[in-house]
Amino acid sequence: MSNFFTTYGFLIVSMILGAILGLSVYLPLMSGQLSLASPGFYALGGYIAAILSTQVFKYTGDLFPLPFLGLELLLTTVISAVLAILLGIPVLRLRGIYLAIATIAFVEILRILALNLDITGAAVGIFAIPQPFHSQIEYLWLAIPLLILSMIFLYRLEQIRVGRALRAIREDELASGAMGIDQTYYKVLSFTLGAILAGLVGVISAHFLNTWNARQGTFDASIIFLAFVLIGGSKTFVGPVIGGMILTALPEVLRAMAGTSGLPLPLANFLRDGRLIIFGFLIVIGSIFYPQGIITPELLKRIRWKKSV
Amino acid sequence: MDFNIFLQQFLNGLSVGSVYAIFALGYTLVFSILGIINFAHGAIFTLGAYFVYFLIGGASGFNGWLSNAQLPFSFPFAIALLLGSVLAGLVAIIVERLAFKPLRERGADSLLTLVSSLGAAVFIVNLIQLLVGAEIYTFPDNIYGNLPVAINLGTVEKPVMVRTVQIIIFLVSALTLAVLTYLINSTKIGKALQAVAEDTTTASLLGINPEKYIVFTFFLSGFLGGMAGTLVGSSVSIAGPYFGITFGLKGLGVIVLGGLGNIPGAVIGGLIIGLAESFVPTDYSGYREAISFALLFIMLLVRPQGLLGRKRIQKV
Amino acid sequence: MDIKTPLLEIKNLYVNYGAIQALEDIDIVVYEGEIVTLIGANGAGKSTTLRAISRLIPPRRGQIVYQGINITRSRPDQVVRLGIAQSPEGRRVLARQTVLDNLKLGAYTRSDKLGIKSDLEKQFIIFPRLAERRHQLAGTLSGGEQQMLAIARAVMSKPKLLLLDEPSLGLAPQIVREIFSVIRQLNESGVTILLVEQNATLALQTATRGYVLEAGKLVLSGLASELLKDERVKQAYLG
Amino acid sequence: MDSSTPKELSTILEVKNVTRRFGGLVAVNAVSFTVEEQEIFGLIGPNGAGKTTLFNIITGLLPPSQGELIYQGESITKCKAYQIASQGIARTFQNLRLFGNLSVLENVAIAHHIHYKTNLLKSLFGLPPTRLEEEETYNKSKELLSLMGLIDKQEQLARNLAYGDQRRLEIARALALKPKILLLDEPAAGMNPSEKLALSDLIRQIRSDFNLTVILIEHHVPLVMGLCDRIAVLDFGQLIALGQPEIVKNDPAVIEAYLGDE
Amino acid sequence: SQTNTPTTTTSNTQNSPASTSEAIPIGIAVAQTSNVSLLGQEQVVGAKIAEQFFNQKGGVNGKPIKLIFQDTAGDEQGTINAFNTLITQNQVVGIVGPTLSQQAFAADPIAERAGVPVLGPSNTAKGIPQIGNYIARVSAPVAVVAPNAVEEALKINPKIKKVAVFFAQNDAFSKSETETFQKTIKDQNLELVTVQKFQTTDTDFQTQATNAMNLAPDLIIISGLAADGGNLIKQLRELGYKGLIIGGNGLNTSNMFPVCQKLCDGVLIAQAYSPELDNEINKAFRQAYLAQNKKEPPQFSAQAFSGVQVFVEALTALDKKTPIKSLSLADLRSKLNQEILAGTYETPLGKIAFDPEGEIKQEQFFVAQIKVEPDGKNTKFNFLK
Ligand SMILES: Nc1ncnc2c1ncn2[C@@H]1O[C@H](COP(=O)(O)OP(=O)(O)OP(=O)(O)O)[C@@H](O)[C@H]1O
Ligand SMILES: Nc1ncnc2c1ncn2[C@@H]1O[C@H](COP(=O)(O)OP(=O)(O)OP(=O)(O)O)[C@@H](O)[C@H]1O
Ligand SMILES: [Mg+2]
Ligand SMILES: [Mg+2]
Repeated sequence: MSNFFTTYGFLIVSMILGAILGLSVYLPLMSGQLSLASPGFYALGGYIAAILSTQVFKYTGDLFPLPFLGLELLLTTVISAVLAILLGIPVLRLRGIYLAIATIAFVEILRILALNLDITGAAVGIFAIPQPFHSQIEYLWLAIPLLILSMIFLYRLEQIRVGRALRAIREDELASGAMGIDQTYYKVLSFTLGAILAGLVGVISAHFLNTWNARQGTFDASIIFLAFVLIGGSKTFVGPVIGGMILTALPEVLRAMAGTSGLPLPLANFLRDGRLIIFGFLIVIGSIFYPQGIITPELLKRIRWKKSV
Repeated sequence: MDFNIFLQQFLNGLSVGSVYAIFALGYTLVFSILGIINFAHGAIFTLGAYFVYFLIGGASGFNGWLSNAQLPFSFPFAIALLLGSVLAGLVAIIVERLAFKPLRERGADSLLTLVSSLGAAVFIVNLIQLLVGAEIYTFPDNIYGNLPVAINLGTVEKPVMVRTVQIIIFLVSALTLAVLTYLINSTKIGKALQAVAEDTTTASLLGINPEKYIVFTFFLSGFLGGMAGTLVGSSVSIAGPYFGITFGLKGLGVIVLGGLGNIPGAVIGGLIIGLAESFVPTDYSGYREAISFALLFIMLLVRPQGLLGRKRIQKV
Repeated sequence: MDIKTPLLEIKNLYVNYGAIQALEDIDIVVYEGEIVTLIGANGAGKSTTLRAISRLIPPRRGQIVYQGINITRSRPDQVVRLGIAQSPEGRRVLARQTVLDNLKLGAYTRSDKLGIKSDLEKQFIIFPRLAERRHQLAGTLSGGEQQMLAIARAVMSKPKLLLLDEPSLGLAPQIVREIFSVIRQLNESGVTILLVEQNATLALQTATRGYVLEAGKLVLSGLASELLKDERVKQAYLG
Repeated sequence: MDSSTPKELSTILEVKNVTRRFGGLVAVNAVSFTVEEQEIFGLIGPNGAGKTTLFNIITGLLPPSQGELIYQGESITKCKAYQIASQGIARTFQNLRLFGNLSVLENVAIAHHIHYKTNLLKSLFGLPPTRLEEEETYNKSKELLSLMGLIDKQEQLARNLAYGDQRRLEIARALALKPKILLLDEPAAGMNPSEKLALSDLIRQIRSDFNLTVILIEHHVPLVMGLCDRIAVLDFGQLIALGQPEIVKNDPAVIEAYLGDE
Repeated sequence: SQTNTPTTTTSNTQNSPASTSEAIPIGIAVAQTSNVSLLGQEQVVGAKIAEQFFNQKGGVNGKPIKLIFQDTAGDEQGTINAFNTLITQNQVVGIVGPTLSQQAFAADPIAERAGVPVLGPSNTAKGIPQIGNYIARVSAPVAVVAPNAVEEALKINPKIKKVAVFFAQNDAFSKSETETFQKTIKDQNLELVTVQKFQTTDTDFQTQATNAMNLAPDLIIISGLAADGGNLIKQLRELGYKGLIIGGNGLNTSNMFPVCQKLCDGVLIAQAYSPELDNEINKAFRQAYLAQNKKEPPQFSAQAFSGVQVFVEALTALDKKTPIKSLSLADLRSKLNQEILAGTYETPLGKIAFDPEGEIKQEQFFVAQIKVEPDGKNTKFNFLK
């Protein structure tokens, strides 16, 4: 078992972080805003943590003190929120694919900045980021509470007035205005909450990955995060959580499958060399068979109903 | 600025821009009909270049399952270009049938096609890698016959050089633009395409078979993509399976700048970004990449419909 | 007029939306040269019937036969080519195209340039409003203007059978009268018409025969003049 | 508004010289009228006369090119749509704008939104007052659905309703805002004559039960004439007549432009 | 044909149970997919040649080695996953990898914590061996390789004054290398007229090229990778640049030849490896490579080969002192690490050893000039140094 955790500890934590990143894309999507800015805030959070922990905080001892980590999280929350509001107010007037592209542009501009600035370590990035834990699996102490808190938050959010307002905007922005809903306020709200979540995951990831550079949080990531939500299901928060976990684990599951002994040789070869071919294929298949995502509100209802019977 | 230098940079901008434009034409075409971005376009662009490479008799390298393979026959470049582009068009149709049509029929969130087309792109790119490796493939330098590699538009002392391949790319984009514009604006096919673009159900009530037009659009887009991939590949070589994917992101910028789904917009957008990049001061060359995105960002805030796009009216 | 040849026959038609049964065992015959009207309360299944004929939704059971051809499995565009046009519920004009382009697209299946041109002029004479607005984007038309466009567009395909889903919806009273006279004219010029209409009085005054739908089932049918006098119809639909 | 001060004027809405152009087209041309509290005010006119455009201006979806709107003594010309809605002006849409992928019940519940102001944090923690609020929201929504005869369909997605039912749902949703003015854009379109009669009774009932003012666009002349206290007639954007139904009905200009002679 | 496929050969060994119980597992974690795989694939080839070569020579005192490949897929997450799998599941004694420095910064600390020796085959950025005791590299840091080329250029053309520098700003390796080049230019009292940045994904360099050419440089130095570097050279030449060009270590691959073809002629390349190096092992390596791939072995293959070689020889030495069988895996790994750092190795890269931190001590560096035969077909490196 301990062997399992050392091999897959990293993956398990990655899956949880993937789930949270899924939520960070899901939040703006609740109000119909297809924002792909999450990787940008993720990168930002990572840089904040990397810079603070390698250049600002001084500490003695073997492990990076958790209070410092808390400080990084706090600071990232504030910076992400401020940036998200400043960015959100002009950008969220855009709709659909236009918004998506504007946010991609934002992410790219951040990336180029990181490549050109000294403080971000240019292409090499920042390395030797200190560790708050002895082993990777212990990062669960951070990741799980963050996931659970976000899930409770979203669970409640979907039940209440605010959630309904977000859904109304998603359905028909114009009509929602005529129903007295202040679209700008709610759109910026959901965008900001998503940005904060992404930033927080960035902080954890920077420590978790030992290093941070401009390859973290790029355009590819934007689309992968979006896939978390859409394949998982974009109508309930459970969707992105499941989607984030499955899609993060998928390439590694394929790796493990390729390693199982007793497979016929060509198949084993294909599983290994064609890992990403299969990944691509599964994404297409997943989209076809779960056009509404794997988890839908109806499915949840059915499950709940079965339980209560 | 010295006029010759200015002219040189201007021509550079046009030539870089025409590469963006030729990529973006097929990209924006699909958007104009289905209102969705086809992320697999970059992969089909790449694939077209590989097809033509093999059709003119090229051999594969050593790093793939098809190591050291070669077709038993070969075609002249012009014919290979045509055939390769047709093959790319057929692949585009397959992508449409597998990754787009089922979603359309099942009434999926249209965003999901972003994801499924990305899946198709991942699939194609990695299949290429598995088969022919990540090596760089290059077209022989005699494919354009005896044309000089570059033409001097200036004097001997003050040269203004333009690479011939780039001129070809520029001309082909201009020609493609003209043909597409005519097709869409002045023919019955174009009108029907626009009807399909707006509402497939209504189109079918008018006797239009939307599926036929969607397939046609994908074929055309794949054909143009394949051709573009070959031409660009002949200019800068096929730098591995990710070759076309790297254009995808900037291509997105290009088509939004010009106006999403707007055919001339794709060309104008490409040229503008090319020009803007070529006039970045030397000291800021590190920020060149950011230029297209900064332009795009500002454009979206000021005029979201793009330079040539028409504002979407919404009557209540 | 020979009204003995059935142009359209709907036999034993069932249509479902998921679990909801919208039509149950519907049998309708439309003879060549008739105006047949379909009336019924909200949600009775009138629009569903027209959608099924245009093949916009697949029937669960039953048959639709047009001019002796079974079109139950055809595609919508094939149905149009066979000569069935529909002016649908909700108008569905192509919002981003001009009035003129909408009308031209109505004639998509035709290739007689001259005929198209003269038909276009005819529409503009019937609906002068559309002539005025021929270069306006259809999406910016007023509700009634869109309704006129939807009807004119359906007529542009020169159909043998015209399906009209509430053509009077949202039209000013004067225009409603005009529309109904247009319907009669069209019919006289040889177009068979299947009319769904809330204004049951007017519909029954115009039609040869009528069918009454209730909750997805046919409850009554007969000559229009007789339905007009029927107590049940009077009470439920004529107000 | 301070309701304790005695109001002598019962004018609730004043449309002052409102004009709206689209390019060269003048869709609404210098229109002025006032609407009194608790009246049912009809707005009629030929197709394309500018009725819907005027509704859009009143509800803040379109800014007027010129002119002013006074609601309860204050100008709302510059207000955004959501502000106007939350001040008590609700509407239905001629080309239905329901939240199609949400259930019928949710469509109505959403409109209750503006009446509860517990903040995000409190409601997130599900404190008792919010629980109550939520319950109340759904109870009231169901009441409205029963009133409109849609209670059986509360679980269905709005877009799956038949056309006439969608119109009713539009009204229920607008009522949930507890408006002072209700703007109805062709509410009876797609209903048969007996349904129209029932609707007209319902509108009267709503007016007295909810104490509200109704402005109504409708092409069904008997309904308008029987229901409205006063009627304004638009033609080519201009106000060509205003007054009690009998007067308007017999106005030659109105007959010429709209009614035609039967 | 199938046998040429690098990936097939491993699976042969990996899946045949006969060798599994016996063979000593060594991990290879390089980028076999993603756009880094152009480099990773060369490393796979080099490592496989090593596996075959040393097993034929009797492996580790009779025991064969078995290479286990785990794809790092070009990103940090993938690399960490590959390392984790190798360390705990495949139970390797040590790892050769990863391909890029950025990924080394992510994954090496994992191996360090687990006490598994790592040899970086191509990680040239500053700070890699300093990650920890278990981390060493067989790739010389750029700072050592680069200056040689500038000296050679000055020998060819002593009149060089103005230098233009190009580098790929999104590539860690190129970024470090250009700093060394720029420092060398200063040290040699040359004038640095411009620094032009580009991205490894760029294909069109006309703007940068003409920008630089307007300043009339006598020498252009490029730090980039094969495709972009090749295109840059090609476009410089096509646009009429006549002066000398120095390519950095990233251009040290025959992968570049197809890109610039004839126009590669005359380019100087700083190298950490030369196919012409005259020692037994390199001859054997070169021969094997040529037989399989019909072209000269690139540096990345040679370095991967050397990485495996270091493991094999250190294991052999260790086994002689304490039989490997008698050691627990943890002991084996830590003893092996000491043994690696202590030894000297005669490799295709020449004689190499390590300093106590794990930095490579390489004796020979090379500068080659690319020579293209007039027919434009045959291209090779001519070694100047
Ligand atoms: N897309 C759909 N999904 C589910 N149910 C639907 C759908 N469309 C219609 N229905 C249901 O089918 C039944 C018949 O609807 P239809 O639109 O045919 O009625 P109709 O007679 O045209 O009514 P109206 O006069 O209001 O237009 C209704 O109960 C409606 O709720
Ligand atoms: N966005 C717009 N752009 C251009 N013209 C417009 C726009 N919106 C409305 N119009 C025009 O303004 C006029 C008034 O439209 P409006 O929708 O107000 O008419 P209406 O009185 O509601 O008619 P109906 O009874 O047919 O619904 C129409 O002729 C319409 O074509
Ligand atoms: Mg209907
Ligand atoms: Mg209207």
